[in-house]
Amino acid sequence: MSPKWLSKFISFIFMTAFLASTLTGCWSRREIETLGFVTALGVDRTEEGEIEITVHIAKPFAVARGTEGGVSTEKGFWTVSSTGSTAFEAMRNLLLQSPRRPFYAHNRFILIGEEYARAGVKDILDLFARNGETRRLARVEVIKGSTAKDFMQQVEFELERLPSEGEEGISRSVEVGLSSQPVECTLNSFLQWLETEGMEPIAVRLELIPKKPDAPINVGELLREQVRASSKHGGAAVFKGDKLVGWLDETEMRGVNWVTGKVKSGILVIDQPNEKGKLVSLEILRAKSKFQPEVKNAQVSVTVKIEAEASLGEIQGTLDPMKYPQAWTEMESQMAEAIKREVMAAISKAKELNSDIFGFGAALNRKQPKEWASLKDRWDLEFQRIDVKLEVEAKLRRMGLVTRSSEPK
Amino acid sequence: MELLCSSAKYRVPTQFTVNKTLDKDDLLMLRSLTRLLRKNMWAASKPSQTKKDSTGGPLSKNVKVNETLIKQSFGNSSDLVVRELRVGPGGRFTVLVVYVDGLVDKTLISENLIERISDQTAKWCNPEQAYDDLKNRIIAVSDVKETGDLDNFLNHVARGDCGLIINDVAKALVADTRGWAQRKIEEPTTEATIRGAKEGFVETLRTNTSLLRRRVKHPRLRIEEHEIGTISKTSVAIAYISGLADEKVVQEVRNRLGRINVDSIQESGQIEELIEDAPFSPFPTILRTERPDKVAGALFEGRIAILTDGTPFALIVPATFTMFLTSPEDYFERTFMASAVRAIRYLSFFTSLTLPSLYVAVTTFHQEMLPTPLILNIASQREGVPFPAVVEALLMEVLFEILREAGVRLPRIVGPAVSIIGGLVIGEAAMRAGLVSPIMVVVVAATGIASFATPVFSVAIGARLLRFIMVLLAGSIGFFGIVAGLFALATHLTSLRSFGVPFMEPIAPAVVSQFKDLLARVPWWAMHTRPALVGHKDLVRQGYDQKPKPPASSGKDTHR
Amino acid sequence: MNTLLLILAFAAIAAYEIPEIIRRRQWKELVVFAVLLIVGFTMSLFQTIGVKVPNPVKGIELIIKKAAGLF
Amino acid sequence: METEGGRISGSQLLALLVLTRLVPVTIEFPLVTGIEVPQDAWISSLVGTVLSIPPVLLMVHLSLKYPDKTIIEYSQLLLGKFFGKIIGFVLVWYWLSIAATMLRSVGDAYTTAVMPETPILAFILTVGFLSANAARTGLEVVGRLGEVNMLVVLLFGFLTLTLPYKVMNFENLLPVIAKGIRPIMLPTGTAISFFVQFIILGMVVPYLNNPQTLTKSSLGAIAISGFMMTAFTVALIAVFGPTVSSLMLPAFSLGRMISIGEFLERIEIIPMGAWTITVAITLAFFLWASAVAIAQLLGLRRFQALIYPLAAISVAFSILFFESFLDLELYFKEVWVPYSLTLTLGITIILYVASLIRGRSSASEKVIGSCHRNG
Repeated sequence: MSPKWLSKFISFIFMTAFLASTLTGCWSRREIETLGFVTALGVDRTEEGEIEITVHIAKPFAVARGTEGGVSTEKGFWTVSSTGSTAFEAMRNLLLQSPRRPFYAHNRFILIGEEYARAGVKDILDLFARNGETRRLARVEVIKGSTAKDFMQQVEFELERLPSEGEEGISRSVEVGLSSQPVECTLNSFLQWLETEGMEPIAVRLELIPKKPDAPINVGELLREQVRASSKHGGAAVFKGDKLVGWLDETEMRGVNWVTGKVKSGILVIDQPNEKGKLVSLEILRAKSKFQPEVKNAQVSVTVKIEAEASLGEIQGTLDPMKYPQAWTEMESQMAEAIKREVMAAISKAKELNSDIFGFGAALNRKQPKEWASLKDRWDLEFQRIDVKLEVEAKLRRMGLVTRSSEPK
Repeated sequence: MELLCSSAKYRVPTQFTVNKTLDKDDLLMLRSLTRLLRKNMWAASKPSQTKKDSTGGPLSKNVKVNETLIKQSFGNSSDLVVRELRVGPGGRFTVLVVYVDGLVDKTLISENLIERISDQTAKWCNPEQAYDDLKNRIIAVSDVKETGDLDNFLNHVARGDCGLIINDVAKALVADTRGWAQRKIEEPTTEATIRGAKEGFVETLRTNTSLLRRRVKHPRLRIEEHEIGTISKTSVAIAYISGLADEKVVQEVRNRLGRINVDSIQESGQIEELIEDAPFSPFPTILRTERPDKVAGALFEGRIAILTDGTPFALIVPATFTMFLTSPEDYFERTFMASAVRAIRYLSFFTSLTLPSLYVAVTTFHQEMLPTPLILNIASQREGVPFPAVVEALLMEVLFEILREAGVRLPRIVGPAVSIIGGLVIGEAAMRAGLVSPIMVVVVAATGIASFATPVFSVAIGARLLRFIMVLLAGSIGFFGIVAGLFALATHLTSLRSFGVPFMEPIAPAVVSQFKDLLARVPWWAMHTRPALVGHKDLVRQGYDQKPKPPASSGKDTHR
Repeated sequence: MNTLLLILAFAAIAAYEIPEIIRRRQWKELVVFAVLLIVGFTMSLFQTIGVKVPNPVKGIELIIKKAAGLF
Repeated sequence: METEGGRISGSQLLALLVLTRLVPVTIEFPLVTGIEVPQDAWISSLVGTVLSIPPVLLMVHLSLKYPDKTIIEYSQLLLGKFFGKIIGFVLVWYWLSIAATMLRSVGDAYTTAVMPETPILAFILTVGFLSANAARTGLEVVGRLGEVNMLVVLLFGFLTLTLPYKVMNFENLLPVIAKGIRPIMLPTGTAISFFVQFIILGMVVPYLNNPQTLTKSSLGAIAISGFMMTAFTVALIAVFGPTVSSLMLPAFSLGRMISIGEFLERIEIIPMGAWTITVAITLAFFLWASAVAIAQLLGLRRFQALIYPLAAISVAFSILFFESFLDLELYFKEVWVPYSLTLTLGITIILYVASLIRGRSSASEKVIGSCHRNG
């Protein structure tokens, strides 16, 4: 061996030994089967004032399609809670109970109990924004009338093995089909709203629907057949700063979405023009809206322009729009009225809660930063007396596959 | 200088046409002259080599002495035939016919040599005249040379020429009577294509050069033949198209071949290892192929081929990385398909290099990357597997390599059986036994198949080796390890050169004009230029504006 | 352990470069190489065994703050 | 004998300069500026890009006056042996300190976001080793690596920019310059301060295939990296709104926001990998420059031998300089801008003035110089 190769060889051996000893430490290694995949996480405060974390940990062997092909009847997840004086400590304390290290990267829901939310959520959200493992795109949802722990211990869906999947599914269809819940209500947007001037955060409202209210709750041995409760999405939790101040119901929430232009679809129910006491359902096909705040003579006014298109979805009683074209225009104006009602309901609720969830202030800031600078300190007052002008243009475009409803002979 | 080179024995024997008789002194003088003139001129002039070989000296006038010398030199080998013919008026002349049985065409010898010598020698009177007559008239073989040197004579005989010695003349004639059993020209087994020529090189150099010559019918195709190996004396030919190939690179090839000092060359692989630029690289910097069309294509780009007697594998230099992922078919298939297939090849090369390591990295470090249902699926499959993912991956990869090796080495009939048993039974059983997870089996199988999609196997072998390193890196530090490995690999590959041409040539350094033949293969009418760094001698390949168009007067006129 | 690894790493660098330099008889290079390597080694060694070394960045910071104070 | 035998093309230089510039952009730009009005960060990056053209052109002009000399050589020619060498050593220090800073940011980025349990040295050492390895093979290979990887990096950069389109809200960019020019001045300075790293092109000029491409390459690099920086800032503001100023690793966080149809999720590690490659190449470039500079300062014939010791020193520096990630960020925020700006601009201006004086005092200087160069 010539000296050239010898020196290279020796240094190669040294280098390999060095790199091998530094690199094969396997510090951050976590084998996939040693992880407990957290699919939902709830936050409450115990009576002692400690923070209580509840998690759903998926059971991979029960959820995934096994090699045998059969679907097990086992429950697909495990609900476990732990406490600590901070949220991080509580999360770490889960290690005392869970044989698998809880892994939060797949957690898509941050559920907050009503009580906790009323006291302010900023502190808990800091943890999720700071940690590299958690998702910034996790949804922030607030549970109405219950603690997150109760909710998570009871909730289950017949159609999905994991409650998180069920919630995800409902959430998506509510967003797309009903437009009655906040869109993009993630940790990221929540934090943005929190920091944006002239805008208050909202979050998805969750409610438990008990199935058998009298049945005792046996944690841990729930089988698929014994589904206790499911949940209801829709509506919104309204914050002022980081504190929960109240709730919007589904209609009010759609009112907010009308203003912010996030309505995708939904059903509007109006009176049947031809027959008293009968109703017509309209399906919203397309909606466009924009709002323009303006300051004039120390009076803030907002012009909201909404254009909506709908199709006839259902007619009660007898009505043939082919024969009574005036009914068509009447339905259009009724539709505009319905939209206006929803928007006004939302605005009056927002004013009642004194929370600018529409972002009128932020829009004013974008448009007239100077005026905003003078207004922003008393925005709470200004928001109360804000003047909203609504311009709704409603159009009925289609009537479905039949023209008139069937008439009994 | 040209004359000097050719008159010494450096040139191809078949072109050896010198009328002057050369004795040993002449040769020595020439040799030293040559050495002086062309220091790096090649091969056989190596002093040690010639000295070791010199057993004889000049041929003797005495036939008996010659016969004994020849027989001694061959150590009475049983395949050496020394036939003594007594011819001429009254059998006054003795003609020795010397050949090696099995290397010669016996019909040729008996019909064109022995028969004619026996029949037509009646008028011979003295040895000198007999010798001339023999040389000029009687021997009915196209290629006849004469030599006065015993060594030279023996070398010719050992190569299948037939030697003729006449009494009282200190010279001998060697007639080219080579002919031996050889494999038919068949479709290459290692580089099959669907479209394109179906012939491949065989083990005989002459046939191979003829295959080339048939594809490049131009006098500018140069085939220089050299002899390498002090004992094996293997013929090695350099083929290039003069005017296209860079003369400097050709000279470099000559030099490197000239530096070779080994006793035997059995396969071009040995030559490859002896002349390549980066002996310790996992990737070859010389392309080997058994397809004449591939070699011809390379010649047209200005590259140089090295053909070796005794193997169907030719070497092409300078080689670039992209050539290893190119199949001749790419140039014959329709351009879109060819480009798509090429993209698939690049993808599969990358897959075969990194897929197992990506699996390991994702499952042990970056579980957040996969969608939740998939990660739960993988987790449930890993349930109960006793090894960490990295061990699992290494285990399966090693098992797979063993299977592949077993499948290749076994007889054709048994091979598939082994693959089936190995693939199905062991894989399935290992899965059921809970040793490995099903998804690991999928990963390994996909990797294996991807590695088969490389047209040139030698580069796939490089990826095969590196895959293990990548798995280890991924297992120790995750995706960062993979990135580090890829970066080190990229550094290595970009620093490689093959005969002066950067190995990663059209990619790094980026040669924009050559992107036409990188990922996408543009239609032939758009391939105006040769690769810039290889074929810079004559860059323009073809005429411009060759895009086919329908005739100008199309439409109804043509239907008349 | 860490010190050992450190020595190993620097020994690898030395074993890799020095024979090449010596073969080329580049004595000046050898001196510079050795000086740089020793500087690197001492700095790393001080950090591994925990000797406090003045931080040049703090120096720069100080200079900049002083300079900013002048204006 | 030449210390470096390789030659690089204009496009390779462009790639190297772009990568050099992209390193701070892709990992810490809006944060390090300490901007008060986050939604205006993109303006300062745009203005910074434009404002950095004159100083860079000055560097280019200066280098082109001595197209076959490195900045180390011509500074000695212009200022005399002693002062020239001082400037040379200052530059070596500058490059090594940049190398150390980059190493540290790789380590900190990985340990913060991806693998908190792994010691930072594992990352620093690996990247240091990789780039020393590349730098040792010479400028040619570094240039080629840059060329190839620039495409990869730009591709991933572009994907990172565009894939989170779902969560982007461009209203966040408004109002423009609501609080006046003052708050965006410091960030603009930061943006310029990263461009003046281009002084490294003074090392490259003699090794260019065609020195005339220098102007084009530098301007192209400014354009590409300026565009990337601005686009990144815009995307970041659109995605994160006012919270952008609180993000530790903004571009990395952008990667975390990617979520496409239940299929691609949180692929932050891939842009992170591309960024690591960028750092490795840039680091190789700086190591190469420092090694060649030292070789030329001390009259050595081979720079290769110096690469590994210099890499070891920058690894040691990277640990020594900063105690925590906070230190690193504060360094960028408070020290880096005046430090980098005064150093590079100061050197450039001094040399340029010297060259003007020299040029006037003896018109024959150039002839003598060129003879000397050829010798």
